Amino acid sequence: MSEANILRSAIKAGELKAVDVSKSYGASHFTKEVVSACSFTIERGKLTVMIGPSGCGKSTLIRLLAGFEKPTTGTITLDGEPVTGPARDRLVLFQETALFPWMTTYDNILYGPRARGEVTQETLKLAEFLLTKVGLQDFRKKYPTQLSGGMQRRAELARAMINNPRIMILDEPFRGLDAMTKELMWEYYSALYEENRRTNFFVTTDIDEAIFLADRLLIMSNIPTKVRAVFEIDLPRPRRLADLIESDRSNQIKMEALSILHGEAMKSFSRGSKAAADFVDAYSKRMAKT
Amino acid sequence: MSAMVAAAPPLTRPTRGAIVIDDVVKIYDPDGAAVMAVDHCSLEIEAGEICMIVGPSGCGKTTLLNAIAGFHEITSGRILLDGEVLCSSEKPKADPGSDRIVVFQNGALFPWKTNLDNVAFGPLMQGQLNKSDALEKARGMMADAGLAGVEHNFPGEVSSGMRRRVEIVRALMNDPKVLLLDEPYRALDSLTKSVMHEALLEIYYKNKVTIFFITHDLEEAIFLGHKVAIMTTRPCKPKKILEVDIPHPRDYSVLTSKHFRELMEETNEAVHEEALKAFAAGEKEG
Amino acid sequence: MTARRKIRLDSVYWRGAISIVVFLVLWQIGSMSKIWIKWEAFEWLRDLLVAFGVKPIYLPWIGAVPAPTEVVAAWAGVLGDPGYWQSWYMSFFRVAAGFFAAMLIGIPFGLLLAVSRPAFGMGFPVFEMLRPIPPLAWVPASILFWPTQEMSIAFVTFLGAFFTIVINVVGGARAIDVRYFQAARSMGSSQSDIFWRIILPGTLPSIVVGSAVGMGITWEVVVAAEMISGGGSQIGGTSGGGLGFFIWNSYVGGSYEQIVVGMISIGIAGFISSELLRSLGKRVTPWLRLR
Amino acid sequence: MSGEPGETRLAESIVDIRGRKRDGHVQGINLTLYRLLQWSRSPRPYLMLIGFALFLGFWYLSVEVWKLPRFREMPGITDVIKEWLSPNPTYGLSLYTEEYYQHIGVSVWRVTQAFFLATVLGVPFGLFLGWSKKFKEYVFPVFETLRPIPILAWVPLAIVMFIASESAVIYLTFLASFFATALNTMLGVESIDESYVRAANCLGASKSQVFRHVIVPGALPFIFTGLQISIGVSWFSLVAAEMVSGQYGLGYVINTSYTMVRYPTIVIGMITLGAVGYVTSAMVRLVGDYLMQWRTRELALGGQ
Repeated sequence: MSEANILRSAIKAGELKAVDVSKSYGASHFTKEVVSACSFTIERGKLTVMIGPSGCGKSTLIRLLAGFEKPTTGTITLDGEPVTGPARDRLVLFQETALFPWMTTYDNILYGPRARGEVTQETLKLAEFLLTKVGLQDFRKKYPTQLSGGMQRRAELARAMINNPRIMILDEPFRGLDAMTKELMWEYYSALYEENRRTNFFVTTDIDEAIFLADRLLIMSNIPTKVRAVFEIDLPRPRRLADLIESDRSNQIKMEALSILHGEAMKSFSRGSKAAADFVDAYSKRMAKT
Repeated sequence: MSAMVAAAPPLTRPTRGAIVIDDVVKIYDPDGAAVMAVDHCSLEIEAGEICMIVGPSGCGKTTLLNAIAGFHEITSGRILLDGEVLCSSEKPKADPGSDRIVVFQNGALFPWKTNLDNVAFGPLMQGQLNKSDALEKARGMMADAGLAGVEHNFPGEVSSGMRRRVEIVRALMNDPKVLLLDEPYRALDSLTKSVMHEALLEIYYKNKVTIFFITHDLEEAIFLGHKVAIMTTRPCKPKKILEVDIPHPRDYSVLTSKHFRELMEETNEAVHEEALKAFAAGEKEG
Repeated sequence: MTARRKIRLDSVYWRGAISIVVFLVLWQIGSMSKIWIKWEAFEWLRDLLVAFGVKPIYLPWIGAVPAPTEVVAAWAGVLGDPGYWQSWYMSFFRVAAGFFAAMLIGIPFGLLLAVSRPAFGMGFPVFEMLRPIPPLAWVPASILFWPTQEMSIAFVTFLGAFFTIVINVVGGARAIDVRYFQAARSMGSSQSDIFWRIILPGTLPSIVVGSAVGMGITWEVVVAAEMISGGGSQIGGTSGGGLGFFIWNSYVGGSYEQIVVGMISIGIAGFISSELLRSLGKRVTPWLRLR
Repeated sequence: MSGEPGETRLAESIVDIRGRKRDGHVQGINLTLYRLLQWSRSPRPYLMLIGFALFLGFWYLSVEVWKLPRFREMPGITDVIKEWLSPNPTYGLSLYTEEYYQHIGVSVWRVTQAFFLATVLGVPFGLFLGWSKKFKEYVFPVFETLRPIPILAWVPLAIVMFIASESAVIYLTFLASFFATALNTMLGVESIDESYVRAANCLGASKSQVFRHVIVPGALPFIFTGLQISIGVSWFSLVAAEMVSGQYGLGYVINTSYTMVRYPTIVIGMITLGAVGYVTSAMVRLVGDYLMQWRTRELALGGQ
């Protein structure tokens, strides 16, 4: 059986459910609510994208889903079992790379299996397959600092996939990349998803990225964040950037989503200092037009 | 931001700030191995035009900018500003001056000066204005660009979007002929970026300065530019020049217009090709 | 190597050499001032010195220092004497003993403070209270406490390096980004995994920096301890040997040239040991080198 | 082991989404009050007390109660405290005696002179080392050959050079500080991002204006790191110098109280040295924070 089939057959895509989860920090009169009564489902085998103005509490939500922090109220379950802490079935790709700088690419990828003592012949073959899959076969001995931004992201994808998580969580992973590499990574990542159909939860502030990747789009409100709107993106797969630009359906979704997003972004601006009012001014002019 | 865009006077092109890049070559020799960064590049930018330079990372776009600004030498060829020779094979290094001001990628506002002192820095240094006049003018320009209220904060205390605008205002305080922008909005998230684009156009319509703008983002290039030069991967030279015939003043609705999408398709192919070449060559991030 | 580049490198080398030669020449002239200051051409200089209330027998400060030629002559003389090399060995031995003890105890202690919150809560404030006390202030207490003079010197050198190493290790370990722990934990690492494969390698660069600075301080302390215990002050018992004592002995014996010989020898010894440490540090952290 | 999520997140979320300060100073005071509240409720102060209790307890038990070998000869904690606090101490040195403050005064005055001299000479020297390549190429090699020589190896030569032992002590303390200050100032200048200098050139600043408005403020953080090290190092070499050739000062006190078998005074001298050293370096840090307002505010924003 080729490694690709081993990988595909081993995948047990999970379903992550959040039921009116909320999170606040601090104590006494200094509390600050970041997530309030937020409920949503990340369906099995679907690529769900969450979009919201930057600083609206998305990263806090990711830390709750990954189990690094506990919600103040509400529950999070993966395939029915409650999420108690970080585990291999929910792996996170952070905004900045978390490749271990002191390990070569190969050691980074094999970290998970080695940590759990599950290194078999098959794992090594899988590692080889993943290395070639992400195009880093002749960069195995390099250290992360010697790789470009795009390569680091792909190495991290390989490091996560070898642990075969039931759900992959990505927090604006392509944010630091330049626009061109970013677009290439979109196509690369969505092809990877289409091949394995693992449950993916992708967070971003870029509307084009969201529409290109998503089966289902969650639009989040301003801080304290909750689900403001849900869009089913019924664009055909496999998705190509060229057809995204032409298709009227995707542009129509984009305009609808943008109008809600601007509404939310405006709320976060209007509460700031005088200078923020000018941002609102710029937005209101645009809203008047579209 | 106070003047409504629609009411802005019809756009007249200024007579200064025309740049001619004539057959420029630049060869680096990091520890001996001669690397050609710019390969016989020729490009003409009219006075008051927004010229966008698009190319994959590490392809030598910044080298061109550094040559115009006078930070680096060129190996051969000429660069002219309004007909005067900035640099040529005889005088390989142009001398920096306040007629060509650079806005850097990671920003270069002096973190130890308040935003107001930063903006007033240029005229103060050149002794054009005394302290109180300079601060007065700076306060006016900052208010004009929607930055009233953050004069006495330090750059580290305001958002990155706002820092960008303070830096552009600092440049415009010296009434330059050319603004050289090196991927100024790269680190911003796309919602803030869309606001920055409008703010830049707003300032451009009021100050009529030539803009030499380096970016990776094709959409940003076509939305802002009169002219878009798509560069090859290293060594860089213009591969395709696109005249963007969308009338100014522009605003965000342009993005969803049919004509804009046609322009995107036309250039997307060329840009994609270069990106793949750079991607395959495993170029370390520029 | 293009020609332009080669000249660049040479000129940096030449400029360095010229500046050292000029320094030596000035030093030579200054030290010989005992002779030329008496010539009538420098009559004005003598009046000037008198005006400043300085006896015009030589230039102030530099005049008292032996000239480079005298130092070289003294050094040639000393090279044959086994006592000189013996003091090199003694000093190196003491530095090595104090330094490795500081590494053996300091690194685990630093990691313990960084890893366990209660240990940090209890240990760090006491550590911070003792740290400002200069190591040499411990000499009398150390001589009181330890039976032999050798052990008391080793203890003080140990202290010198210990505080620096611990501070760097604690700082390095606590500066490791929380993302690495989260990533490791979600891939199923146990606590010992996290210690050996995240905390330790993550702290390695700070350990290297801490040890380099610590090495410098051990040399400072050894020299002083040898001087003080070697009769540098009334505390002194028998001669402890070592370069510090060699210098003090030369001073007491009145041969000032040997003082400078001793000083340069210690300078070279210190330089060699920190170079050794730096190359070891590079080999231990390959990922830093390939920035 | 992960960072305290609550506190740093809170500092971020209190400050507006785009990093803008919410409503100025009122926020600052509440924040520090709040941090104090958090600190008192967390286990940290109690652990600290346990730590000190263990250390002092061990000292007391080992010397005075269990009388362990080697520890027996050491001065016990009770003798030290009794000596330190008694109006007429057996060995003439306590909080009430005038001589105690004389020694402190002499030591502090010597460190201040040396530190001031090292700063006035070291900072400009470091700035020029970092600013002009040629100057560095000529001067730095000599600087680097002298630096590895341990400061205390200079003691005999200093005594020979400076007939008066007072100036010998000052010279030694100065030397230690000078190397630390000059080196860190140079590193500071070299750490300044190239684009600041270029931006200043673009804006028409002349070479000297760039030096004043970019190089000096830009190097300030490193300069103060250097000054912190320098004050520490100056105490380090002052003690040794005073031990070998001083008539007054804390180093001299520690040294003579050993030879005159006044053991508790040794410990008093050590503790005083530690305290005075701590206070002087804290002062350097305060001056640094004051001069670098922009850094302190930036760090506060980041929740430090």
